[in-house]
Amino acid sequence: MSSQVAPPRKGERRELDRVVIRFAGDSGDGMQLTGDRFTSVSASFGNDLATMPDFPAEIRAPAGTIAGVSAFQIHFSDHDILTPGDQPSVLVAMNPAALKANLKDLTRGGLLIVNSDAFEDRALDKVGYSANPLTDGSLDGYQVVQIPMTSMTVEAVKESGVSKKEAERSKNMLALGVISWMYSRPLEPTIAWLEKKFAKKPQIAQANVAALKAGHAFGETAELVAYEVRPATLAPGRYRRITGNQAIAYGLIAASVHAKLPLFLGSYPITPASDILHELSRHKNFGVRTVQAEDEIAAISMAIGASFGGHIGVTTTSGPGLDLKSEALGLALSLELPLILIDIQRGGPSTGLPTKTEQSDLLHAMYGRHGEAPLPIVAAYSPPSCFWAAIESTRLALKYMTPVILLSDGYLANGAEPWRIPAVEKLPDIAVPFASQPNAGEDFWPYLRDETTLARPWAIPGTPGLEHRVGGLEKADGTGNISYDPDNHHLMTLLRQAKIKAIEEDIEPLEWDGDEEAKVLVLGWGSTYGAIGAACRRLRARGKKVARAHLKHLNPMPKNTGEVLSRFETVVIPEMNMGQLSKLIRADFLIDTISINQVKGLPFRAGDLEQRLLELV
Amino acid sequence: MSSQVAPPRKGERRELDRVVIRFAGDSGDGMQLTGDRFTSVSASFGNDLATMPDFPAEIRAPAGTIAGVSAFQIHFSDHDILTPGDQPSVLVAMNPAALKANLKDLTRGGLLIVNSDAFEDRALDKVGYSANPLTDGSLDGYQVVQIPMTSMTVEAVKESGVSKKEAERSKNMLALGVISWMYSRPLEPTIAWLEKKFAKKPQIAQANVAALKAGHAFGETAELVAYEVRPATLAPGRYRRITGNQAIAYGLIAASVHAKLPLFLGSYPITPASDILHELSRHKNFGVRTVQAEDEIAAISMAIGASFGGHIGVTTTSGPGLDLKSEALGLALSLELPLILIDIQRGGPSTGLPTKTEQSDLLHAMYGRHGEAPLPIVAAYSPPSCFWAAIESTRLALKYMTPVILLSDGYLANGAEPWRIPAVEKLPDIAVPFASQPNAGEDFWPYLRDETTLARPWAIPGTPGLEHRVGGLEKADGTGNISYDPDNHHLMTLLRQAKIKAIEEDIEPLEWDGDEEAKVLVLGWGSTYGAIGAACRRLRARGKKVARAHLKHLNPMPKNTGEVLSRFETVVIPEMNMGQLSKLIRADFLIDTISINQVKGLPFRAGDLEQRLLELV
Amino acid sequence: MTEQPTERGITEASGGVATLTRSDFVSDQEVRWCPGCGDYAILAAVQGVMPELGIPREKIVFVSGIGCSSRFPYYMNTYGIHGIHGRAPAIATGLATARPDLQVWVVTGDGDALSIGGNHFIHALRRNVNLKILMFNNQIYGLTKGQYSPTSEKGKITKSTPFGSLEHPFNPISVALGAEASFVARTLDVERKHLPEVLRRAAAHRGSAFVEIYQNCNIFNDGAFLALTSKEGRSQNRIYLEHGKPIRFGPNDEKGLRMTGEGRIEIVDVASAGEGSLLVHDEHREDPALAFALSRVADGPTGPTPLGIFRDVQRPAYGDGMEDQLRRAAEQQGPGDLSKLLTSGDTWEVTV
Amino acid sequence: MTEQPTERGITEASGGVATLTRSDFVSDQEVRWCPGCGDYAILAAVQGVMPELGIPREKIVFVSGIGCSSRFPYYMNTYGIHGIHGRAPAIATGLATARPDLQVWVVTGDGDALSIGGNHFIHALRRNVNLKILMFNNQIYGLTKGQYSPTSEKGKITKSTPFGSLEHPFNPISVALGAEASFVARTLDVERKHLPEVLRRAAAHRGSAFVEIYQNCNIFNDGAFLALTSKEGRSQNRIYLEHGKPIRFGPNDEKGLRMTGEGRIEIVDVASAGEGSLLVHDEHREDPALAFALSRVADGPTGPTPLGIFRDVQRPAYGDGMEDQLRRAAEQQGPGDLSKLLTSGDTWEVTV
Ligand SMILES: Cc1ncc(C[n+]2csc(CCOP(=O)(O)OP(=O)(O)O)c2C)c(N)n1
Ligand SMILES: Cc1ncc(C[n+]2csc(CCOP(=O)(O)OP(=O)(O)O)c2C)c(N)n1
Ligand code: SF4
Ligand code: SF4
Ligand SMILES: [Mg+2]
Ligand SMILES: [Mg+2]
Repeated sequence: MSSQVAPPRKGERRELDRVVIRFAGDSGDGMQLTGDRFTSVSASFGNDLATMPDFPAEIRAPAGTIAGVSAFQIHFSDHDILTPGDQPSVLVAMNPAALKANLKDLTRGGLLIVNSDAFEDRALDKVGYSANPLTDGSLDGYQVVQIPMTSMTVEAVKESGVSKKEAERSKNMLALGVISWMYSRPLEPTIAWLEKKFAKKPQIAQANVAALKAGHAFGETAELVAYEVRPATLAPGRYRRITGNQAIAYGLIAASVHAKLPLFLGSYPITPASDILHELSRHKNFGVRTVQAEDEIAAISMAIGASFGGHIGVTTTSGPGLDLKSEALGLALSLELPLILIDIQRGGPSTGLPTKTEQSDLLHAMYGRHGEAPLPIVAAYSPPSCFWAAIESTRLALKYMTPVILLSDGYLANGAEPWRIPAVEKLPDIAVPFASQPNAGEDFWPYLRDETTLARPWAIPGTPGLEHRVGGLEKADGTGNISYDPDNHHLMTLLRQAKIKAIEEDIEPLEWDGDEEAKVLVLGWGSTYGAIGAACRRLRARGKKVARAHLKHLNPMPKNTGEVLSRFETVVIPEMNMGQLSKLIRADFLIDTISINQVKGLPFRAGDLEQRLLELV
Repeated sequence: MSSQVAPPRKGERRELDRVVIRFAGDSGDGMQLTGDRFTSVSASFGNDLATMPDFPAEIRAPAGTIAGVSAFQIHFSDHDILTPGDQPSVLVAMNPAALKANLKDLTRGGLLIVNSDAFEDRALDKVGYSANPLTDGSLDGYQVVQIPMTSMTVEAVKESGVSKKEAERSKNMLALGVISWMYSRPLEPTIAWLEKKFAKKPQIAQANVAALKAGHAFGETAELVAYEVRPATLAPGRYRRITGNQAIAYGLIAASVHAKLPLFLGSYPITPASDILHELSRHKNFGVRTVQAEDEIAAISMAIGASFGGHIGVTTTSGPGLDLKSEALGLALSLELPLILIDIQRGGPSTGLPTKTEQSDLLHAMYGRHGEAPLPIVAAYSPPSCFWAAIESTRLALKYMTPVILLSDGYLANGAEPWRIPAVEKLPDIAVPFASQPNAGEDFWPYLRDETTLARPWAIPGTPGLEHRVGGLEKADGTGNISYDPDNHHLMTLLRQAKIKAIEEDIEPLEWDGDEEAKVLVLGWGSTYGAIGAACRRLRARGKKVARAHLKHLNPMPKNTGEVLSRFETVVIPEMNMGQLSKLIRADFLIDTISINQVKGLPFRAGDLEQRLLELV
Repeated sequence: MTEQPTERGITEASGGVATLTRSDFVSDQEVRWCPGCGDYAILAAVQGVMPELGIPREKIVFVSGIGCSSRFPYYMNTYGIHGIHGRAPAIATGLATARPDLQVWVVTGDGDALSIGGNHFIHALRRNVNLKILMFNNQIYGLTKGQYSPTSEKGKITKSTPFGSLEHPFNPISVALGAEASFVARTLDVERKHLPEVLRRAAAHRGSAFVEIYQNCNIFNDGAFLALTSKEGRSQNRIYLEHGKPIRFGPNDEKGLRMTGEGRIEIVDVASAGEGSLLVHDEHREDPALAFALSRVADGPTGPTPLGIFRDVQRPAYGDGMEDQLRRAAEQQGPGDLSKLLTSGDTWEVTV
Repeated sequence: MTEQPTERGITEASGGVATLTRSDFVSDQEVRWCPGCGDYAILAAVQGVMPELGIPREKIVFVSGIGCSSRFPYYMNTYGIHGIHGRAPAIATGLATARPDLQVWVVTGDGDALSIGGNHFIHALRRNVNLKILMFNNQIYGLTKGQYSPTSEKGKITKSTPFGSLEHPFNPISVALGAEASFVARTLDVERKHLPEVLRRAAAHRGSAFVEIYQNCNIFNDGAFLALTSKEGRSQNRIYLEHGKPIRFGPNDEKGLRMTGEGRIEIVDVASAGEGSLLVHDEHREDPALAFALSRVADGPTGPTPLGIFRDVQRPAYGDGMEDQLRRAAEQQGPGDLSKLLTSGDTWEVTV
């Protein structure tokens, strides 16, 4: 791995094609912000990149403890990359806890930058270091750069006249300055950003800027090795970074605009889905209504009410909330109203690992309702793809008058990647007409279906002459009146199923890439997209023949899925669960799939996947 | 079919091997009671039999309407039978609505006994008869026996001195009297029963007895054909009739007695599960605690609390309630506490067809929880088998410290069959020990598992020294402390799965019967047991070679399932859903199963199944 | 698209209110309640009041949960949703918040509203969502054939409590007041005048209007309200609350209610106590304490029981506040501009 | 099976109550709340009171839902269940009903108890299940990092309400009283004496004891209770309710509460109004109207706010009633006989 650097000679300048840096410190040390600033600069500089925050568990742990460590990892390069990187080649550790929690991930021989001031005895004890790792030789395998960040910062920000406490809080900027120098990043954007952010507190701004510059100067005077990572050649256009949750919120707003329908979100806060509620509640000028409901059942019920009223009803949640929405989801399905249920998957079962990622809600999404209750399932596969997934889910919901489940997960939700901002006018027009007049002679039949889509008409309150009642009891085909007729129930069951199945005609076919002669197909869905891609790339680099395909629609699957799978001798399915997609593929296509399962609350490492796949190709 | 009787000559006596009678009338006409009395007498007479009530939808419809018709069907014979019969060969219709609603089912040439008094114009109009079917020749294809039941009854009960209204209400007894004569049933048991029931109202008793006798006398004097159906040769022993819901209640009480643990039911009323709550709440002298909770979530949560306290926690429900219990079920699974969730399946999705039967909750039971959350699933297959299912579910829950789902359905719940009462001392001892002392040196580790069952110890409050906390967050293997460790989460996921999988070693293997050389296996689960059995029997009678097997454990399936299935070229799976067991079999065994699906809210008719299977064998 | 949805996605209604009659609100569905059920009278009253409201049919929606009472929407020739058990207030909250131009009615039962639906019920009241909530209280689960409900008296023998219920019942008026309800009333299915009048008042209230309607279930709980419906009881036990009037009742108004210095309401003989000492009803009292005290005059409909409007105060309706925020946001930030949104924050250009 | 479960399936406890100390109730788990969180003080108070109760550790169970507050059970060296969000009262109801020999405590938050858990909360109170319910009210969702809760003041700016919340908050004391609670109290996390005293009273109450504890979330809602905790506020705004005493407050008890003839409670100057006119607190008043009126003296902790026990009346606890029915059933029908049960009703013999 090119990021595996040999100990460099002083003053030397090296070129790298990619670097993985992890900033780690106490929850209070501002590591997320530090990483964010560095990412921003690298992005504008033109590198491709992917980032992954690693928050501590929901509740703040006491300062200086392992549980309290907060980290941010960025992978940037001169070519397109797919993941935030397996192992950092550079680790910035602001205290002993951060070192202890993250050292195991640092590549051997990697660069380790530590805040030596933080390594006094009490801090060491707190995390069970009997001896000081900076002096006991246990770090010999790495290039260690010790910087007394705290004291240097305090020194540097004197003029600003901020309190000592305030001063020390700027040490993350000092660390950023050092790294900026090492990777030849300009300071200006960050300085501008700081001055804007602390416009009201010029002292604070001044202090942070001073710390930033001090770090940069230190790098220069201490003659740390400087590296260069050239810009990547990305498709031309305007870019921004975006997280999965932000992309979902923007996608929903875009869908609302392009459907010419107002957006209504009913949601109950839950990690890691809450940020979608937070983001959407900020855009009231788009006519977006957000209600923080009393619970998940109310949240989806409210969305159903809004959909009946002609709005795009949306509800967002995570695992436990998905459980609670099951019954109301069945109602939406029986009422045949458009609804988008967004599930940001997290570690289960039960409360599980709320802040960690997993893909274990797929079969629940497929079958987690009583009765025969099929609905479309769309899965995002990268942070930016969440934008597409939101629009696609809305398109299907409106066109087929059905609830749709959009699956994302904790990794996509919080991870960020550069996103080429689409031209608004290029976005699809997904508007559908409301019913405006009787469709059965004088009468209006709410369940008289469209021949092609099998969708029922959407007649909203306020439309004279179309007054009608809908409910969860079985309905007579056409009239929609309550019906206990056995044959009608069978027919309606078939119709509800046929309506969803027919969607396979209306979605992109499954694409695969790789060597024509490849015997092995690596099939994935959701957030494993990047890791699978990177692993396959490495296998090809090793001269192995392998193909890969990624499902973006889980129900129905693209029409050509069976045909694609049948081209290969072996279908390998890596999943962050115990093999849920495998179950579906096996049942539908009778293929003896090979599963690669990891249920650790963490995304696959491309390297691990590469190793696992090596045994198979 | 022997029940296909040719028009008989007066005074003649005929022998039949089986008869299917349907009593149909208005909700107020007491048809359920009439059928029940006839069943009771036939049972004591020694016939084998199966019955099926057909209630109107939940809400009472106005008198005399189709929606208000209530019917009861009994199939009795001189040999063992498996279903309540496809089509009645005898139909008793108390009014025009009953005739209109049920005539289509009567076998051609069948016997039709009508209450001619009820066929006046208003009643005919109400159900849209333009002409009187008794006179317009539309019934020519049947043997019609017209009896002015209402007036005859009023006449007959004069002495008793009851009001005219009361008198008319006895006409169901007159009908029973007629049928009793035709099928040579003694009146004494019913007379005794009436006198007991109305001990406090001798007049009413007298009236009913008079009506009964009058009906019997009418049969004789009118020289209706009399039939005889000999007793069946059943295994010796004491018998009773039992419905599925009653059998579940008794099974739970038996399990409680044989586990030496008190039973706790948390339930919220829902059709068709409510009767289990009703039945269990009557047996407080067994120490059975029943709580009618505020909703389904509370109901299962209460059961979890009781299980933590050392009781057998049970919760009963139907589809919509199963949805609501998903999240708490996941908690029970994560806490690894014993719990029995009983789902009486009904027509879905959503509110669906509350009073009708269906098998469409299987996949929901398998996968209807977020995260990787496997648990055992047991399925009853006949009304009496519900007794076994309840004990078996409890055995697994206690031995493996896991929630278990027991699946029954509306047909089993209300259907009744003779049940050979088991000897109490022959029932299995399913007691398990509570933890009583530390298991890790000085300490107690709530997740230190038993090597063989992988069950965790059950330490209940009140046990000194074993104080411990459990919760829904991921737990460290052994200690049970909260753990965010990635490898531990993977390990715990594997352990939870392995624990359930291992149960395959501890359940009866899958049995199959039929011809050694059969190429086709008919595989079923749940309430299709009788219909599949009858259909296969008929196929064999036609000289066809066919085998059948029935799954009583759906998860895990018996260890030999794959081996059994592999013996056959074709596996056909009839289900009252769109192919849910098929999905499981296909995924697990990669067998291209053939599905026979019916989603009509009604059980399969053996005859229909026979026809469908004929195309395949 | 034959008809363009307006900004708010609502095809404009004809608006013009042709004068309607009762029959305009009768749907074509066969009514399916037991003969003699109190629900019939309530249906008739509601259908009778509708035309007076001057709201076009298409702007009215009835939302219900599950239960006998919840079949109600099928019989109203308006828009309607027969929802799932207990969730009607939540479904209606979404609809009323999305569509403040509609008049949304919720029809529910004592089990639907107070058992499984209790949480949505109290939150709808707290938020003061613009809903008219009619709770048919028959003190039993009718549709599931007769189990006790949260309003059934303690000791009640039902299918699920053969030895008698152990549960202390809710007083629905007290629950609503404890949940910050802005309009709270009680009436009776058999009240030919009072019931429609209360419905009118509820319809006129902007915000959540809760109406408890005692309803006789003649099949599973017949006579539950005899203390108020028997010839004797009617005159003895109905206490009509009238705003601004001293609270009197009895065949000849000879009895009255008085508030003691310890804040206890007692029944007094007007003659001896003197009319001046009687409690004067005040529907509009900000503080709900008086209404609450009145709700405790009768723990159940077994003796003298207040009927009428306990409380009617103004508080911004939830949906209106939402409209307000949307309008102000649009004014301050300008109407939403999608490309401006997508390009907000740090962006950079990549050129070839 | 080393130890036979007794009839009721409960391995008999040592019973003998060795005198315990605070440390006996401290578990080995590292406490994981933000430094400065009010939860620490409550934990200390509870651990401090436990030994006084004379109940062996193994007979005590703490049940919680989800939230910062709900981590509580992990820190108590007793039996404990960290449940799911909002369901603690239901889980605890099952446990307390199955095991009336235990003392069951519920620890919950304002979101856990009043938002998602509202229905179970009001039903537990109505049934009077033998539970001690401690609700840590920080008027915010702490664990999910700062959204408003059902007790947050209207207009509150949070992550989910950047333009201010539109929701009128619950008054938890009023909700509890409207739900028929038999014991209702309020105290403060920083109350070193009052908090433990209220806990003792709750522990002594057989039935549902609800205690609202104002708790400061210094990360997401710091200072929410300043009106009661600031040096100034402490003396001006804490109204201590004491049974049988006229209700007075203020630095020198110069202010008091008086009940008007219209059932309104007003704050008066004692000197001018005269002590005799003051409202005398009565915890044991059957009718909850007085307690309710007191709960309305302060809509939120922003001005003079009553603290202490609003209500404490006796009503049979749900679980005890259940035991009763079981005992009587066993007496009347005799202990359950399985084969008698199975052979009940119509049976017949088949012989060969
Ligand atoms: C989730 C769910 N649980 C339970 C039921 C069964 N159920 C239907 S209505 C009802 C209670 C009806 O009582 P109430 O609300 O008082 O209405 P009523 O029939 O008395 O008018 C119940 C328990 C259901 N349909 N759905
Ligand atoms: C079913 C479900 N929905 C949502 C969540 C997310 N969640 C956890 S705690 C919480 C609210 C916490 O607020 P509160 O009850 O006031 O407790 P606090 O953290 O303030 O002590 C929420 C919304 C969850 N864990 N489970
Ligand atoms: S069961 Fe009772 S409430 Fe239901 S329709 Fe019949 S009478 Fe009315
Ligand atoms: S977030 Fe608030 S409530 Fe939660 S632990 Fe921190 S300070 Fe306490
Ligand atoms: Mg009711
Ligand atoms: Mg809180």
